[in-house]
Amino acid sequence: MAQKVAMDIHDGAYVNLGIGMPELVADFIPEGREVIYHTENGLLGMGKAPQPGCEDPELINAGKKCVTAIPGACYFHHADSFTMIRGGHIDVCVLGALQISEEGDLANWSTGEPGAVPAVGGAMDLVAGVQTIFVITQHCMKNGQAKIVKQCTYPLTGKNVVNRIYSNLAIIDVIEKKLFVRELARGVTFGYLQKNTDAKLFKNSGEQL
Amino acid sequence: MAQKVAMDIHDGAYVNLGIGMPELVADFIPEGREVIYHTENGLLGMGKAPQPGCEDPELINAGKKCVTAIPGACYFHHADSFTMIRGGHIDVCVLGALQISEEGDLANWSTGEPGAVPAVGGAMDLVAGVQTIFVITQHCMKNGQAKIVKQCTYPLTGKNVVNRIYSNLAIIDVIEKKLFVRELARGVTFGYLQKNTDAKLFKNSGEQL
Amino acid sequence: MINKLVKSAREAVVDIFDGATVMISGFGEAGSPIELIHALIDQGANKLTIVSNNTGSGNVGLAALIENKQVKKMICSFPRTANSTVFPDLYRKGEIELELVPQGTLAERIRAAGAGIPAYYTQTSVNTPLAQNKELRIFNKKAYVLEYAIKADFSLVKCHAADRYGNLIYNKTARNFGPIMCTAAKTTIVQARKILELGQIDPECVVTPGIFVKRVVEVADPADESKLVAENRRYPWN
Amino acid sequence: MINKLVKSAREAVVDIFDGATVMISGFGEAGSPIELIHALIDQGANKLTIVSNNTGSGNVGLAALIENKQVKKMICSFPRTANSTVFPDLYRKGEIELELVPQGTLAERIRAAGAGIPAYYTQTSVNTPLAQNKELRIFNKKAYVLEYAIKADFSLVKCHAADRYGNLIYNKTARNFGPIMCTAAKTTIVQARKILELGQIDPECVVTPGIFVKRVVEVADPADESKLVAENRRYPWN
Repeated sequence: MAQKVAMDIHDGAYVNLGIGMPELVADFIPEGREVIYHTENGLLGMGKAPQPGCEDPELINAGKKCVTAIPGACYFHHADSFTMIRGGHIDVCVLGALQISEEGDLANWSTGEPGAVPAVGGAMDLVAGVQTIFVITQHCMKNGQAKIVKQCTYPLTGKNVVNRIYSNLAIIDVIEKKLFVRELARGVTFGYLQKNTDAKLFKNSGEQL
Repeated sequence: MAQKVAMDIHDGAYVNLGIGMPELVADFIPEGREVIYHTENGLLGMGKAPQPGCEDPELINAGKKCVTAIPGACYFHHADSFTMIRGGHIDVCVLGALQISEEGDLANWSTGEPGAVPAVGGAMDLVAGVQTIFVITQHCMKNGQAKIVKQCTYPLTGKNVVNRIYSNLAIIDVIEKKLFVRELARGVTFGYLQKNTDAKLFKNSGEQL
Repeated sequence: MINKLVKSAREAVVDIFDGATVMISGFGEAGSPIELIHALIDQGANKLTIVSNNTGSGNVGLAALIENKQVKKMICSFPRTANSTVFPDLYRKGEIELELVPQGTLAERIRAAGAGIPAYYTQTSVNTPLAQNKELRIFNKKAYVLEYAIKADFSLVKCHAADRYGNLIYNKTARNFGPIMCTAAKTTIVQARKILELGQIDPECVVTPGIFVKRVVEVADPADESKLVAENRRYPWN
Repeated sequence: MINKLVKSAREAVVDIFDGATVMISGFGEAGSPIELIHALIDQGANKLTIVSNNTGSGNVGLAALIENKQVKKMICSFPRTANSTVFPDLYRKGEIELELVPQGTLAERIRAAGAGIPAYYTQTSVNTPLAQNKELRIFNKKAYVLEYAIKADFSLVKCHAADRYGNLIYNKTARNFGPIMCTAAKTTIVQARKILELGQIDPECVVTPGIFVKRVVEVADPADESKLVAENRRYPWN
């Protein structure tokens, strides 16, 4: 999945990668493409993980892991960092998901359980401000329940914000509040995909599955 | 007048001096006081005029004159500069005036004449944001007309913004929308002062002149 | 003469009062002014409202301040991290309040306070539970929420180096909330690894102009929070 | 590969279209991208809305652009200076529009556009003629006016040095409106005295991160506007 996302990130893109699976995308960017990574805690030009022993606790990413900075990087404060996000200057953000609705609504910050401590971080700013939102996710929950649904039941991160979903079963575009299957994973049929999806899916031809 | 203003600027103050007469204040700061000058075009820690031949057209003040920077100075962009002003971080601003009303309204940016090209610069931001506004002015216009009036007839820069007026005749405080005479210039009587002032003046005792 | 240097962290935080709103810089441990926080624990002010991106980890720094029951309310974007148990436990017991704010909105509300802007509009959080009770307004056919400035009585900030005017530079991503928090408090208190002479910081590279800073204390060798957490240390020191 | 460097000022401004909104950095001549402005004169786009603090002086740079009748409207805080006659003359004849904006409001409206903020409130201009027709609102018993973001199609900016990513540093008070204008335009075009290798600009001292910049052209020895004015030069060159 991370590799599929990486193929769709153009040369020269400014990219913010969410915590977890999205971070893997950086490892798959095709050679010859120069992509600049933004981390919302104040670094543009984030590089690879540091060599063991070279970690600097004051050089971290949004997931609070130690990182490095590439030549041509720069540091800035939080208001300037979210100027980049809110102002529409970041080209692509890759995020995880709890649920995605057929209209491109995203829920990824809270299961809304009573007793849970809510934590939102920068997710709402990212989906509101970044031009293209890619979601990378397992197609279903561990218990087999669909993540791609008619309407999100978890609290929303943003409405009509997702542009493309990369799951283990398919790549799905959200276009004008409808889900179009762009690519099926090897061995996956349209029927199987729809069976594992609560929302209506369309073929790229516009035909409903 | 500039000297009187200078005496009232405390050690450690952050000060913005308007173009013209206010600029002279810097020459009279008593020894031992360290005052930091802000110029809204992006310098905190403005120093004296440069030696002839050492002018840098990229190091200027708000009046577009060449200046210098002291050790401990810093440069910043316009939004950060007006954060200092609008955010209430500058202690004192010294400005010129066309008219001041008895309630402390200031008019200093336009005579409102038809055909005049209006220009406001940073004056409205300064009077809205700086904590203490000192006005330094001739008490009357060249034709003898009063500048300190019941109500300004020129377009306002700000309402209820002036804290103290330094004129060639007196120093006058604006307190709770009334004018209290703090100090008379040598040889000036209360009677003479009131005669040259259209607004009501009060003695510091509260007695009306 | 302007001299914002004070001798000790204790002296720097002496006037923080009960019920004050205090901003604390840092994103996780990076940029967290741990020695100033510990001085605030010793000082004892309580019923504080703390504005900080996280809630600390382990039982040191911000987590220790919370554990010491000095905090009435947290305003933050992410109140739990790998090693944070103090805030989550108190929160579940209903013993501490939480105002959850999206990270960029938190930053901009702080910046607005410093810049004399009482309120502004943003798309962030529209159509989410965090926009409940917020005023909506349409600009150019898009919906935005009104967000208000967050002002503080005090800011506690960690930086890399400072001079006696209070000019500051930071280290890498430890910069984060420091510069904007410096602008948003009546009294900004800074801990710096190094004190430099006036002019030693390049005037083109000053990040926080001294006008935003009231007091600076040198802490040459600040504690490494993650090490303390790994060693199960707690403050006051166990 | 990312390479924002272009060969000439001519190439840099080639796509500026009739009717575009163009921001031009500078406070007086300090920071004014005179070579880019001259390239825009050669290019010929007209009916432009120009956002700039002043209106230029003499008959070069911004004043020459106005004199060449390419500007429909100026948005600025101070449209006249010691040596400006071009704008005042056209304005008195009713041949050019003016939106007069207080300087700090101009800066903040530009910054707001770059930061995705459609509107914000400020005390500046309340109770003055410049608040006429502006929406008023009371916060905490004080009156504020609503101010809207100013976006641009293009920004023309002068800086001191740049690298191929578009990271910029400036020189002294020539910084002024440059950094915020870089953030507020769809296409930001920069002239730099020097082009540096990646990494030669200290990452702690970058003023404009490259993300805000589209094109950079080297102008090693930019013209000194006040000298040109003193010599009565005009552009196109007399």
